[in-house]
Amino acid sequence: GEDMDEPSSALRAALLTSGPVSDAGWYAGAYDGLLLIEDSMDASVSHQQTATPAEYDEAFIAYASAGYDIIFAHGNEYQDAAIRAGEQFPDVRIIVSGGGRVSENVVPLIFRLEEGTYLAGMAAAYMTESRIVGMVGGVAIPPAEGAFRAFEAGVRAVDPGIEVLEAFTGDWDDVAAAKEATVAQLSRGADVIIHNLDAASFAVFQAVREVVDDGRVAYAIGMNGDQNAVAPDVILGSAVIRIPEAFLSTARRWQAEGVGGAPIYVNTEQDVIDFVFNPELIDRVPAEAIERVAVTKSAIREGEVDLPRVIVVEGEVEGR
Amino acid sequence: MSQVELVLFLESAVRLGIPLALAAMGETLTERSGVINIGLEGSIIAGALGGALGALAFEGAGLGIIAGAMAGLFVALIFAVFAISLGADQIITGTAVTIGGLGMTGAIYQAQFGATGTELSLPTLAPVAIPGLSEIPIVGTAFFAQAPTAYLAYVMAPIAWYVIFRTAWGLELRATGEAPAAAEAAGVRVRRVRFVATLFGGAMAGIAGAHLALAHAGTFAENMSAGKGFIAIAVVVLGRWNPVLVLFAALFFGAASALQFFLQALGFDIAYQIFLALPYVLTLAALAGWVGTSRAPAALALPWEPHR
Amino acid sequence: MSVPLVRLRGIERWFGRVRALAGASLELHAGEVHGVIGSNGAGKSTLLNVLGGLLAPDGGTIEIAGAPTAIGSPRDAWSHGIGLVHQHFTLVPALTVRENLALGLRGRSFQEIDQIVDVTIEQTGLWVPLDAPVRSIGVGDRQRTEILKTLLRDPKLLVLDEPTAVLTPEEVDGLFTLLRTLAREGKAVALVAHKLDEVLAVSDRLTVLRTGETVLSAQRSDVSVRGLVAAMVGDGVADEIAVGVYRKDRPGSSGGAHGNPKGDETTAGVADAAPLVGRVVDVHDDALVDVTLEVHAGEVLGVAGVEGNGQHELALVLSGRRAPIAGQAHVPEEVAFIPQDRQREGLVVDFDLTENVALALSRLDRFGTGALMPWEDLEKEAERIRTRFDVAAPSTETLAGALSGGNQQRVIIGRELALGAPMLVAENPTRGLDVAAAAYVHGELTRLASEGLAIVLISTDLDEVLGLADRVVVMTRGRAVDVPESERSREGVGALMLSGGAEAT
Amino acid sequence: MSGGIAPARAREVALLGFGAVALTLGAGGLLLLAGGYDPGAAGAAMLRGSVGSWNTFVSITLVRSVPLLFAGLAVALAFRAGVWNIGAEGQLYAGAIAGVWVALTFDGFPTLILIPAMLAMSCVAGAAWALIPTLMRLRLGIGEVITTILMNFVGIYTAAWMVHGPLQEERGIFPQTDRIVEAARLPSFIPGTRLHLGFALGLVIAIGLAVLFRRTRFGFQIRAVGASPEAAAVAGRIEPSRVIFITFLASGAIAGLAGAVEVSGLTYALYENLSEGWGYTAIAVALLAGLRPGGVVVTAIFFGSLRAGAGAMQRDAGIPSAWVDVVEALVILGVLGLERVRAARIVTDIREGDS
Ligand SMILES: Nc1ncnc2c1ncn2[C@@H]1O[C@H](COP(=O)(O)OP(=O)(O)OP(=O)(O)O)[C@@H](O)[C@H]1O
Ligand SMILES: Nc1ncnc2c1ncn2[C@@H]1O[C@H](COP(=O)(O)OP(=O)(O)OP(=O)(O)O)[C@@H](O)[C@H]1O
Ligand SMILES: [Mg+2]
Ligand SMILES: [Mg+2]
Repeated sequence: GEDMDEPSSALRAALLTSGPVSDAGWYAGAYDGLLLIEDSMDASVSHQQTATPAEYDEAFIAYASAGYDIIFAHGNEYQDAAIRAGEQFPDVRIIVSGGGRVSENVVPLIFRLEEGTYLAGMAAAYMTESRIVGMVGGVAIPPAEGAFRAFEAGVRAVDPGIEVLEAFTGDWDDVAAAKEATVAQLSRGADVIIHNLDAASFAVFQAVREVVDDGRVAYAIGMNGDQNAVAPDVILGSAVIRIPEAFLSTARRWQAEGVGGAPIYVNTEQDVIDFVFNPELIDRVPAEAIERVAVTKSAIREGEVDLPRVIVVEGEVEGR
Repeated sequence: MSQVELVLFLESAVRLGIPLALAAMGETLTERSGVINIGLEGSIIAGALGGALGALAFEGAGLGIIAGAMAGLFVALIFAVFAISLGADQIITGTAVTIGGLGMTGAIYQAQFGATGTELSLPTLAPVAIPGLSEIPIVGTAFFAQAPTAYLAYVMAPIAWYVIFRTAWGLELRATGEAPAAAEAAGVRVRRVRFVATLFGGAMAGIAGAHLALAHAGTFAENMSAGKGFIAIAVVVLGRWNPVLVLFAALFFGAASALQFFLQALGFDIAYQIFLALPYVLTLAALAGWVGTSRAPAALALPWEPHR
Repeated sequence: MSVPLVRLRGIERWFGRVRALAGASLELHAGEVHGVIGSNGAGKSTLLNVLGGLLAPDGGTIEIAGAPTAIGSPRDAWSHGIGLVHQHFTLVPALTVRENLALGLRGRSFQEIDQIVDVTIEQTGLWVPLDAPVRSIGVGDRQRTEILKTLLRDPKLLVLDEPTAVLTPEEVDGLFTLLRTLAREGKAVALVAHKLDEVLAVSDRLTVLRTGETVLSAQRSDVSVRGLVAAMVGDGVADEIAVGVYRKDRPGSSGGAHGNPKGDETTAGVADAAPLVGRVVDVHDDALVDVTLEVHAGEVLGVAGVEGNGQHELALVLSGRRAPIAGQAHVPEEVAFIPQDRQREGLVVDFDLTENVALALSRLDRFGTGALMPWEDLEKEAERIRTRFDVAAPSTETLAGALSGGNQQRVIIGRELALGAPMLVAENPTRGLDVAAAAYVHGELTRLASEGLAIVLISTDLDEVLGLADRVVVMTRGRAVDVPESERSREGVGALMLSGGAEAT
Repeated sequence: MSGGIAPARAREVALLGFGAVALTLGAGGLLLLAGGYDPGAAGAAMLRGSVGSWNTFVSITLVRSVPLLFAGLAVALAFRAGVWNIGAEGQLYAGAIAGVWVALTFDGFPTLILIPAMLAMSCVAGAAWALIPTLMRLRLGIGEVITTILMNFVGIYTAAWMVHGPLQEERGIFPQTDRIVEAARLPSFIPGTRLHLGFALGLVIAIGLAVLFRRTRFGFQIRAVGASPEAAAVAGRIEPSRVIFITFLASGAIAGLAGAVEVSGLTYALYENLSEGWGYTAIAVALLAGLRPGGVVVTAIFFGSLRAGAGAMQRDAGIPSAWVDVVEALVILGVLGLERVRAARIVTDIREGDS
């Protein structure tokens, strides 16, 4: 946003995150989305990392009064401040990732991540030998809860007898905590672990790698981005959100037809959400599993699978 | 808890305790000289990044640890220049150094690995089992099949104890922390002693950070120190400014933290935030039951100006 | 005469707006004991601290063995063989005596140090509890530790700032013998003390400081007491009053075996008839064993004893500052108290004079009972005390910590007397006071007693106790032993102090 | 901070101080240049975003300073009594929880009852949070530094638990409470700006504390106990434990207010990350102010403007958050350097003005 006097025809987009964008995950995806908008739409962009609710209003007001057209607020924590700012600045459009409140110019952008983790759960169920799988999260926010519930449901869809462990470390970045939580689950017998972490996710892979090196069979499942290449020796597959694409399409839609008044859902249908097996390990996966995951994916696309959904948006019945 | 679980729990406790022990051990010497380095967190995160970059550059975790120590020392040097040479308030200086340390490591990391970061895979410092000792039932692997940095902590504890309580320099150190005016009158170079103790503390914190990156997580992430500097300062108090007790206090805190993950893995259906608070509550309880408390060095946090 | 070992000339030193030294000079020769005297605040400690490298002078020159030298730090002073024993202790309370002794003896093993310590103690007779933490030992032991610590480094010049204030007469004798021996061995010794008889007894040469200037420097044989006092007080003419005060009220110096300044009219019988003001019965405490005492209006109860025999605990109980563990203490609601450790218990060194006066006086009804502090009144009161007690401080806004030792004591005494309490407990009230001030305090105590105040005078200075007290008790190992009239002499009390109170009731 | 430098050293300190300021400024500029950013633009954005206009100053900087003001006063009060309360962070969260609980539970009451009740309850909660360290110090002789740090973590996790559990918003989805009713929201202080009455309340407390320290008996007792508990007890016949008890709890209460005021004046709901370590920053705020209430107002606004300027540096100069933290740290160090220069100057001035 250096050029304040730019002609108003060009799109001006801003991004708010409450964590560092160097996490190679959730926030990094949003930042990549912003840069993608800058490149593809010749937009001028700006980013601010906020730390506390006190800063939310301030950032919205600052961007709105500086003439930004669209503000991506990447987390449900922004929802209340977004509504307040929306009332004060009717011309701005605020997109709240995972937000729960809608108004004419405040639009929740709902990532149906559970569609990906459901598939991941199925894959995990096929791979587990101990019939115990684990989930390690940072903070129990709705997307994390939703992702984990769907993972559980995916596991149970294959084998209702499989035990699913869950742990939260309370911190997205605390690698030591993430590692120990994973180690604790592995030592309880879990042999497939999915995470919902940011920067600390690598510690999960590291912990799995260490037991694999010790001769056990165990897998990790990547999340948010396609993490398959990060630890190709232990990652079974990744539940992917293609955040940049979602941001770009949202911005395009704003330019073409405008957004507002209703939440935007992104899911497997637009290929924003996906589950991808790690090509390095795919020969270990039974054909039946690959087949079943593929079939279920299309069924989900068609809306034929009854997924446990966290109803995020106020007043929403069952949207997609 | 079954025996296997107990072993796993102890292993986890030691792993979580070691970085705290390393940082707290250094801080013990620093505080013994009358300096409280709240900037420890900054040294830890610098040590983590320094360790990561060093390990990548020299293609070895061992040299990474040394690089981490250097990075931690450098951060402590900035603290020392302000808090000791300039006589600025130690708490404010420490606060600034922590903010700056966290920021600078983030900035360097982004400059090195791109704004959106990478999942860094680092050369790791593999555990080394000590023949004989590691075969002791139950505690053997927990204590004696750890990364070399753990053995550094074990060895440092008695050495630091010896230095503090049995050497001439240790005597000067304690005198400096208790009564700098008296120490100066006896010919001790108070500010020099404080400088050395603070830099040592920074180097140890740097090793703690490098241990986190290289021996524990195998990666670097922004803010991965996650408040361990503050906990290390609490561990120093719990260990009564005695390096040997500090080692045990760190292991105790490690055990309390390990418990939280263990209980979660055992599937207790309690809000996880309660587990997260557990180590702190247990430490409070331990303190309350820890009869006959000891005092902090009398001149702790007081800037020293020679009387001239 | 030979080149002096150390020569200080024209030394200046400012503290903020206070000019502590205004061109002071001092010459110290090997083989001599040199007495440095002067009123409280004259600049003695400042001058010696310049010599010891603790303070940088703002002007003047220092020559060592004829060569101009800068002394930049205590280490520097040491490298020139200058060893300083401070007026205020520079020991580390948390360390043991042994550790304090070892501090600064660098480059030697602890075994070696232990050996040197043992030998030096043997030679000097400075016995100290080596393994006790300094925090737990009495001031006498601390003083001995300080001296020992300095001697261990074998200085060429030994400088002692008021070392005798906290020692018993016997210990003072011992110390002086030691100083003479050291001088005979060729060392130079400089000594500050307020008791002229002590200084005169040991010194070969004397220097008098007044308001930061050297006003007199002469051989012992060339000066008279009168001349010295005149130089200290500074009334161009020989100051009859000062000398008179010194002679008349200096307790013990009148020579009487039990000198009683109030003469025959005060007898034990009269004191018994006077109203009872304070009473402790069968008191037990940390350092007190079954103590029973009565204090009557108008009497001075003297408590003698070697430091650390329970006097301080008794003082706390008698002054109502502490409830005993067992037994009863009946003391007035308000008791004036001049505590032992003025920098810790008597004053807040970071407070100014007004605030230090307020510390005690603000609880008096005459300063109101509301929630607000009557600062104007307190300020006036502080000013009154400052003038009345001749406190050398530029104003009532001076921080107590910036006062010389003697002046700190004046502030406390002034404040406590202003309390108007029916009883006063004083621990070593004249310790560190100059001759005139000590005489003034003695006069005040006598006057107050005659006005009906009940006074408990706890002192390690036997002369002071014998000179002022109507009745005397001796504290030994926590017990209080009454001294019968017949035993009231240095010898008698001394014997009781040593007997350990075996026959105490 | 320590005022006790001797004249001879004053010049050395002054020089070192100027060196430190020059070094931090230079280092900041060079680092930004090396990172590929424009130091000029960064500085300009920082100033514009904090004091660029009256509205910026009031609506952003002053608003940001409010929690620091309360927490800073809480710390200053405790430190004056020699109580090392490092626990403002936990007490703040306790106050926020209590305040929001009152607002959610008694949502039918009118403003004049509801807001005072919220604030009172947050005081009680803050004090209660300080009670454990207080008792541990007075009864067990355990230093409060470690206990208050530990209580901070417990407070933070308790707040996290509250917004995931007992106080979670009605739908039970988001980690936050429901929004508090209008009646529970602090009205605006300066109309047309975002500044709420919390700031005024903070000023009132600052004035109250200044009067307490300067004018009142109890304030004097606090200072005496803080300066020398022994002298306070023996010469002043003050019971240090009583003074410490009251002061520690009062400090907790003021820190508790910081939390409730933030919720009632600004966020209108409780969130997990309500505070970014304000309780710790408050220590720097209080110390830099020399523990003077009036000074705390100034330093709280200074730290508020730093944070406000930091936001603008990100938005307007495109400088990433991590870099902004570096600049912030350098500014604090620079101010420390200046402060030392000032302290040294006072020493030399006194001498040269009079000789
Ligand atoms: N640190 C200081 N700050 C301010 N003023 C001081 C300081 N030290 C000494 N002074 C002042 O300098 C003057 C000389 O003090 P000094 O201690 O040298 O006196 P002294 O002769 O040793 O007195 P005493 O017999 O009472 O010990 C006094 O007026 C004292 O108030
Ligand atoms: N009349 C007085 N006499 C002596 N001391 C006083 C008097 N009035 C005030 N003081 C002292 O002045 C000092 C000022 O108190 P304090 O430092 O609390 O001021 P403050 O209100 O914080 O100042 P500011 O408002 O400038 O920040 C205290 O040491 C107080 O005891
Ligand atoms: Mg003196
Ligand atoms: Mg004196």
